[in-house]
Amino acid sequence: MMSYVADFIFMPLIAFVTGLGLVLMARRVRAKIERRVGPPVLQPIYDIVKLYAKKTQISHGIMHDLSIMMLLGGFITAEIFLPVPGFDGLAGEGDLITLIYIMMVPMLGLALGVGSCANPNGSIGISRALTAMLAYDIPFIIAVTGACMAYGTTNLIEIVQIQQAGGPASWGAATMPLLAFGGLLAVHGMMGKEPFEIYIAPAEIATGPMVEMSGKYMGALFIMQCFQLYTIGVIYTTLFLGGGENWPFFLAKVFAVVFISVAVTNVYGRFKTDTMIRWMWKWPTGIALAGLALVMAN
Amino acid sequence: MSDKLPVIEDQPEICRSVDAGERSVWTRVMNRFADHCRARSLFVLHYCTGCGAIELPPTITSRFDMERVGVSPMVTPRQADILLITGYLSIKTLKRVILSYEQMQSPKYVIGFGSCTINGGMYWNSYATVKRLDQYIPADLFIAGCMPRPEAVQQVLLKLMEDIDAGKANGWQDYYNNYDRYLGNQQALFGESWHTPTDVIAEAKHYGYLADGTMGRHTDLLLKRADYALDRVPEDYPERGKNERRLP
Amino acid sequence: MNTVPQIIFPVAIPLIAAFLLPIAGRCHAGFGRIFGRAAVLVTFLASALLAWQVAGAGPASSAMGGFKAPLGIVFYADNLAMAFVLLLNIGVWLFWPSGDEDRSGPYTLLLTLLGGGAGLVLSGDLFNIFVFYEIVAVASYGLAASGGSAAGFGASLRYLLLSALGSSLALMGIALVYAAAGTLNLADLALLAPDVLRGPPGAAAFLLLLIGFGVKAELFPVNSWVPEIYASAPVRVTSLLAGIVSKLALIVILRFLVLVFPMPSAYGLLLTLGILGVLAGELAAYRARDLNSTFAWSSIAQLGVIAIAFSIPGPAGIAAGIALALHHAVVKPAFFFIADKWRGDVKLLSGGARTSPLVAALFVLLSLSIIGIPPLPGFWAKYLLLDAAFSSSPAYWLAAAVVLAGAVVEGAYLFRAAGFFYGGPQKGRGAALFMPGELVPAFVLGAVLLVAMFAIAPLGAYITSMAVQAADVPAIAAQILLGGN
Amino acid sequence: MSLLLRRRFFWEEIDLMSLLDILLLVAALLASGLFVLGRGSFAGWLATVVYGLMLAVLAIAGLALDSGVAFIPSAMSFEILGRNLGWRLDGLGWFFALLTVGAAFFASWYGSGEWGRKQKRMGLQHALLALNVLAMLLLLSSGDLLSLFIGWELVSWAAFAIMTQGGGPAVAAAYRYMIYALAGAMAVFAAIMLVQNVTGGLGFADLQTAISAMSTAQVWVLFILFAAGFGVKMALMPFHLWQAPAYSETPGASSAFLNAVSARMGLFALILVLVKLTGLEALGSLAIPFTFMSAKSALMWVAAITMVVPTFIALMQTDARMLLTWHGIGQGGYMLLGVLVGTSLGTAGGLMHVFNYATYQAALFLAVTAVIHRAGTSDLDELGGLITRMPWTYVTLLMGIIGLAGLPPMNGFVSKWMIYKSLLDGGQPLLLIMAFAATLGTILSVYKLIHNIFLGQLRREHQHLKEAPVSMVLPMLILAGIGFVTGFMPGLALNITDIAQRAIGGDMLPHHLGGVTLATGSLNMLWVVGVLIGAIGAGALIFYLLGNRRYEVHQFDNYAGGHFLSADIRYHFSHEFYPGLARVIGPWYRGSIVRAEQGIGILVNVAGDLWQAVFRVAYTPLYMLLVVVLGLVFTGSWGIVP
Amino acid sequence: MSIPAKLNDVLHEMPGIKVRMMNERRVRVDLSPDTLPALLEILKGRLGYCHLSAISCVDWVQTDQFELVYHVWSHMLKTMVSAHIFISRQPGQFISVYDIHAPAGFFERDIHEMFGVHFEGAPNLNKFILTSWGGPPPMLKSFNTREYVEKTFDWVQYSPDWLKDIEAKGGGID
Repeated sequence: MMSYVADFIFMPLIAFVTGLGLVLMARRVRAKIERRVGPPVLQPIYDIVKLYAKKTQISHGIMHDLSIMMLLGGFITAEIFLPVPGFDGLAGEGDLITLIYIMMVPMLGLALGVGSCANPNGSIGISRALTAMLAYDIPFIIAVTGACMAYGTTNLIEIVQIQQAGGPASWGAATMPLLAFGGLLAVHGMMGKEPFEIYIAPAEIATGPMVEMSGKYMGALFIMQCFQLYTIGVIYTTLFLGGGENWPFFLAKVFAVVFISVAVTNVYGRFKTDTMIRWMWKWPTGIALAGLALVMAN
Repeated sequence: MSDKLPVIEDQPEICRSVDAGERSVWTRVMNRFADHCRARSLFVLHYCTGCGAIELPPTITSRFDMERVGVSPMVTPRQADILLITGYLSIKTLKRVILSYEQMQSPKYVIGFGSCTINGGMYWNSYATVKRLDQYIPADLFIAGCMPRPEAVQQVLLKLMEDIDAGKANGWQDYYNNYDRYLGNQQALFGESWHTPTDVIAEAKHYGYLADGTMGRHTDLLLKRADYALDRVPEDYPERGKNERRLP
Repeated sequence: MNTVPQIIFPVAIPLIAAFLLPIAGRCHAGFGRIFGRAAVLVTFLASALLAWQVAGAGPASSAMGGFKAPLGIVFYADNLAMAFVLLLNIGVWLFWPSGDEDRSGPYTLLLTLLGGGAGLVLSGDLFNIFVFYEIVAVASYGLAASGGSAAGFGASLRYLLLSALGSSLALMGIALVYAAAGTLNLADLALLAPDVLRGPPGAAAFLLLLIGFGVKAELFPVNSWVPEIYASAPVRVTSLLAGIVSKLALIVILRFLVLVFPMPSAYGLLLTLGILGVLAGELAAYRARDLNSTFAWSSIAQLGVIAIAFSIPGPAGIAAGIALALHHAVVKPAFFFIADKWRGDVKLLSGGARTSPLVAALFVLLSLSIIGIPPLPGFWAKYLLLDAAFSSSPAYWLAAAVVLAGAVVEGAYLFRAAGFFYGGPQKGRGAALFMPGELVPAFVLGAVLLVAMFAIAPLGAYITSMAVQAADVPAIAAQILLGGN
Repeated sequence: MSLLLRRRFFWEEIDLMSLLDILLLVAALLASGLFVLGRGSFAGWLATVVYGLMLAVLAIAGLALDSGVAFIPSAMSFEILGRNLGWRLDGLGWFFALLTVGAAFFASWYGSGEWGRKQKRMGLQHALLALNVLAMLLLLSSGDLLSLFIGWELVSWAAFAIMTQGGGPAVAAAYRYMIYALAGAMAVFAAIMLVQNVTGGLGFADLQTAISAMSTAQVWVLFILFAAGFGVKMALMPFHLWQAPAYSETPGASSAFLNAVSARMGLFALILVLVKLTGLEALGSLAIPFTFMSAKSALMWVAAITMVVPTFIALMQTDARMLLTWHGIGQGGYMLLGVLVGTSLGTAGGLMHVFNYATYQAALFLAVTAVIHRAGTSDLDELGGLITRMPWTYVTLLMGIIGLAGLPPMNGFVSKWMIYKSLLDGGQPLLLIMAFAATLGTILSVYKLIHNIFLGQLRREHQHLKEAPVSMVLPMLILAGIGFVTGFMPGLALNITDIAQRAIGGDMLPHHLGGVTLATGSLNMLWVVGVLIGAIGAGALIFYLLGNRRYEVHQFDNYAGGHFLSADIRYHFSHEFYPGLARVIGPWYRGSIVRAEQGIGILVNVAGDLWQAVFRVAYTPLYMLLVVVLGLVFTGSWGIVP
Repeated sequence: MSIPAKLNDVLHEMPGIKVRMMNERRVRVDLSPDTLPALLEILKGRLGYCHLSAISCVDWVQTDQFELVYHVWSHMLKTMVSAHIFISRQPGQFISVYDIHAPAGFFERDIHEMFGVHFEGAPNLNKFILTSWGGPPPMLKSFNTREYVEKTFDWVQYSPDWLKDIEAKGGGID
């Protein structure tokens, strides 16, 4: 039991710090694309501290507060089950399927909290967010199934060891290119970036779920964004890019995954919900299914 | 009619309001750090009330890029810190402005763009526009000019950041401390039955900003009429008149 | 078992009583009714005595006047025959018209029906069977018309025409058999049949006999009279005809099949008619709108099922047929009694369960039994049928499938009606209220059904032994030929 | 089997023979007793206490079964028409009996509270519930095929009786159910007779010998008849139309019972006949020509489709009860899929899903009935914002939907995880993807359920609603609590499914209190749920320590683009909750199966008219002549053919 | 530039009408109030003047009259006819032309709110823009906005020293 205490404390912190870096990178890349200077280095921290330092905190009921706790709790649990170089955490106790389900707990928590705010914009935002989840999770699951079929196990530690056994040649992306590419498109959807940002559409539904979030509630959502980018990046790296041999190489891969998505996002407009579903169920699903067929063939 | 107010010279310099009792070093350090962060992360509410809204895009996009200093636009009053009143305010728009102001989370700051918010501007003699913004909601800073250029907007934001850093931008406390005065002016304009869904007095009580100016003659009117309970809707709720019928 | 004079009594007593009744009736009005009931009681006692003897000492037979086989009239009584004679007596007693009309007409006809029916089942001679069949037919025309309504007259006239044509065909069949075999005694025929009636003439003879006797047994092509008669005849006559008399005709056909025409084409023919009967009955009943015609069609279907059962060679088929016949004889009359009071479109009967809950409960009990729901006897009868069907050739598997599908359709229309009784709102005049007296026979039959539920094992054993006895051709032949002194 | 008592003491003295008899006797006495004195209000409480006793008897029986006894025989056996009928309770039957009596316990407890006093004929409902339990116990403890069929008929007719208690529309739904059930029963009857035709007997052993003795064509017919017959009750895909209206029209408490357990009788029979007696290898060997599918994989695909399609139909429902019953059909697909995978993990997953489903579906239905009891309607477009008025019902519904959606803290997740893992290890990726799509569909529709009822704007007419009475809230919470406890410590439920799995045969699943540790990836719910609760605690710490004190505002202090919100505007977003999804999958709902069902109905009507027309022929002589000529031709031809 | 022929002879059919060509695409017509609906009817029916672009009102306080101007466009002749009528200020009554041109409903409601002219038969003359205005119709010349503003609002007496010396030199606002 004691050996885990270090993991419990450090893994979420590492995730938070890396997350801040990822958010900063995202805003800087957006600024550079718009020929702007971009925010200072500590801007994400300033935002979060300012939100937590708000003098008045508006709440819409006990469920609104509980959802914030579920949000942070869910992601902290997800971080603990994500193996990173140096810390294996509880990856042995719960495998990849458990991790995918634990990532749904914060989404459900957010949905319940926004629902209890009794704001129509929030409800429409959550309905679109859940529809988007349905859209991007199917190609993602096909990619994950294919990967697990190829590796023969769902224990994340073993998956990382299998990929590191033969160096970059035995990486998921190398052995299963189609699955990796399908997975990447799905992961782009999971991050809620521009083409698939229908549920935070500021112009239409006033930032959807975040409409009644203010002060420390909004701060928690900013933290969630950091955790979300980090978690998705690490899952993709673990599955297809050979996981973390050492920290610098691992961080480079995670930043690379998020960079691809962030670079793409600022060039696109926003898909409508049904266009998004049709796109997600056509291209990434098709590619992933082809990859799955290949995996099942041999 | 509303009683005439004595002429007030410039806003006196209010030194940073000391919280109740002597505070420990820890809270002072934390407050100092909080003010530091508040100054560097400001969310501007996209509230384009008048003709000045066109000045905002250049200040935020690549030419003047306010994100360098941490200012970024936000959609709803809940998440915003700065409320920009860009130009003239008709009486109907002022109702929405007051509603949005009260929905904002304090510490919140109001910046009045252009002379319309200072003294009426070119609509000074119109029956439909409001002449002085700071009578109805506490305005921290004004920018003179009949629509100031983005450089002026940039300067006012930097000035606001200095005030926040120094802990001086406390207009929002004034709204709590002297709510009765503000409410009196508002009721003078909109009528006795005027009230917003936000219960400012309860909020002030909750966070300890009750001063002698908070409750008064006008708030008694408010408490009599406004029923924040859910089932009763006051008859003459703004724009909720019975004759609101669509053309056949 | 040696010749027993009592074998004649079940036939003789009712006929004599039928003859004396008008005379007795003339000298004292009420006397006719009491005399009739007394006669039936006496016949019942005689047949019970005979049945007890037959059960004890095995089948009895006697040649009238000592004439030997080819010429004489032979009576043959075994358990199967005696069972149905007893059933007929009980039926006539139960459905004895309770009305106060003092005309002696219906009573005499009933007594002739009783005598003729007993004779039909007991006689061992082909022509003798034909004669008693005519007596029964004539009695049933009269009874069917005794309702006194114009529709009743019209229906019974058409029924008479159909039945007469059928009888003439049966006569042609008997002539064919006589021409081929030279004798009309069933036992003789049983011995001669394998070589004489093998070819097409045998098949043609069987067809003619089948159609002739099929009219009364409600077999498929010739049962178009059923809906009209049962709709217009008085309820007691309907239940008598539907419940018991049609079974007697089927027993006769069974005798032919077992003794005279044991060839596959005969079994095939009866099977096809049975399947078509089931299909016709069930689907038509599904479309029927009022209760009475629903039960008329359903009796056609049930008779089709019994025909299928009898068409299965071997004692298993016969046992299933007997079980189904007895069960139908108990259930169908009760149904008709309910239909008698609840006339008109089923939709108008909504709320029946509120006016008379007991009758609705009886209706549900009877429906459950006729569909074949386990604890009730209907299920065991159907179980015997399926047991027999599935253990013989695949053609019978198709028949079993049709019977099961028929059960589903049966459930559909019976519970559609039950749905109106229980679920429908009380609109229109709703179902009429039952007077206590009117439903005594129905509740008696319901009670019989419930009692039978617990006595399945002994009943089953008795029926299977009766079937084995009926299927044992050489023993029958020996009994009739040797014992008939 | 570490947890349950290991020491052998009192149950050895009790003569095992009488355990099953006690159970059946008590059930029969309760059913008849309630029919007689059902009027009194104490009838409900009496029934609840008796169900408690029956649970105790079953627990003792469980102890016996767990320590190696093959089955618990019963003195009751008959010899009818040359066949003997016997009753005995084996592990599989015991598992389902436990669920049945448990569900009845909670249903009657709920019914005897204030909800029951408001019903018209609650006494009759209690009696019919007891009748249902008796029928199910008879089915579950059947010793041979004939008693299995008798039990099957009794169960379907008892369910029919309890369904008609709902009044007008319920009777119509029950009538439709009855036709499906009758068709299914007749198919099973034919199958049993087929077995008897081959082997001459009707015992379970005869079925096994029959399978080996039969030709493949006959085995195919037997498989289809059994699968279709039992599939009707389990609402497998083509025969599923009756279940949703029938189970949602039944009055509250009994519909919770029906939903939790009644459809699982079909699964029991399927497992008993197809998995235990014929065995999965035999099913696997039945290859469909020209395809690499076998009978087993065909049934698995039917189960998979039954998982996905009803879930997305549930998504489009606007009535809370219909939504839940459509999910019931979907979850049935999960259980069957788990059992059919064949590995011990899959079977354990399938059986545990039966247990989990019973707990959270009953809790969900009791919660929705509480909402109907208070708000008067279960239409999702008429409700909203009840969280402030009915918090405990909200908690139950929340735990229920987390279980139904299969998310970590609740037990639904464990069984779904085991089914997914077995599908992954069993090499069935497409089925896994369909299972996951069904889970996503469930998450979407359950959120719509809880959002439209409890979250969002509270309507003016629901201002003065009170929480449901204690007699209704307590059973709900206990059921949800069971769901959480078995989710936190799945070992408890796995011990129970062990007994059932041992009865089915095949290898046992090594498991511990927290879950399963396998070479290819393990699950330890003690850690998963423990860390989740710890992390939520950390989130709470961050929430309460860091920011300023929270200030609760009423629902009209809300951002609406500068508009002044008030009670007379209805701005709750609930009608057609997923418009984007509806635009994409809307056209896929063509209701083809509904039209097929109507087609059969029309066919029967037309055939009926045809036959009636045949009988209205008036001119008899010509008709008779025609018949004779036809007959002669028929016999003539038959005669020639030897 | 002359009035299109068709328009010219139609206009001259009307008694007591004064026609003047303002520019090549705009004709001014002056007529008595009670003949206006007839004119609009004819213009719309025969010449395609189906687009009523505006009704404007001028408050002649000296002659105590309101001047109502109906601007009607024809896409066929591509010209605009402005019909000017004068009604007396006291009763401020006129008939509504809503049944001829539907947009008139809004224009009449606006004029009613701003000038107080009552149009019989107008579908809806409720408060239109100034929903919370309690005072007299504000656009009337008789309404002194300056005095109202002075009475309702007050000013920042902002007099920094740089302004004082400007006023000293005779500049400043008033």
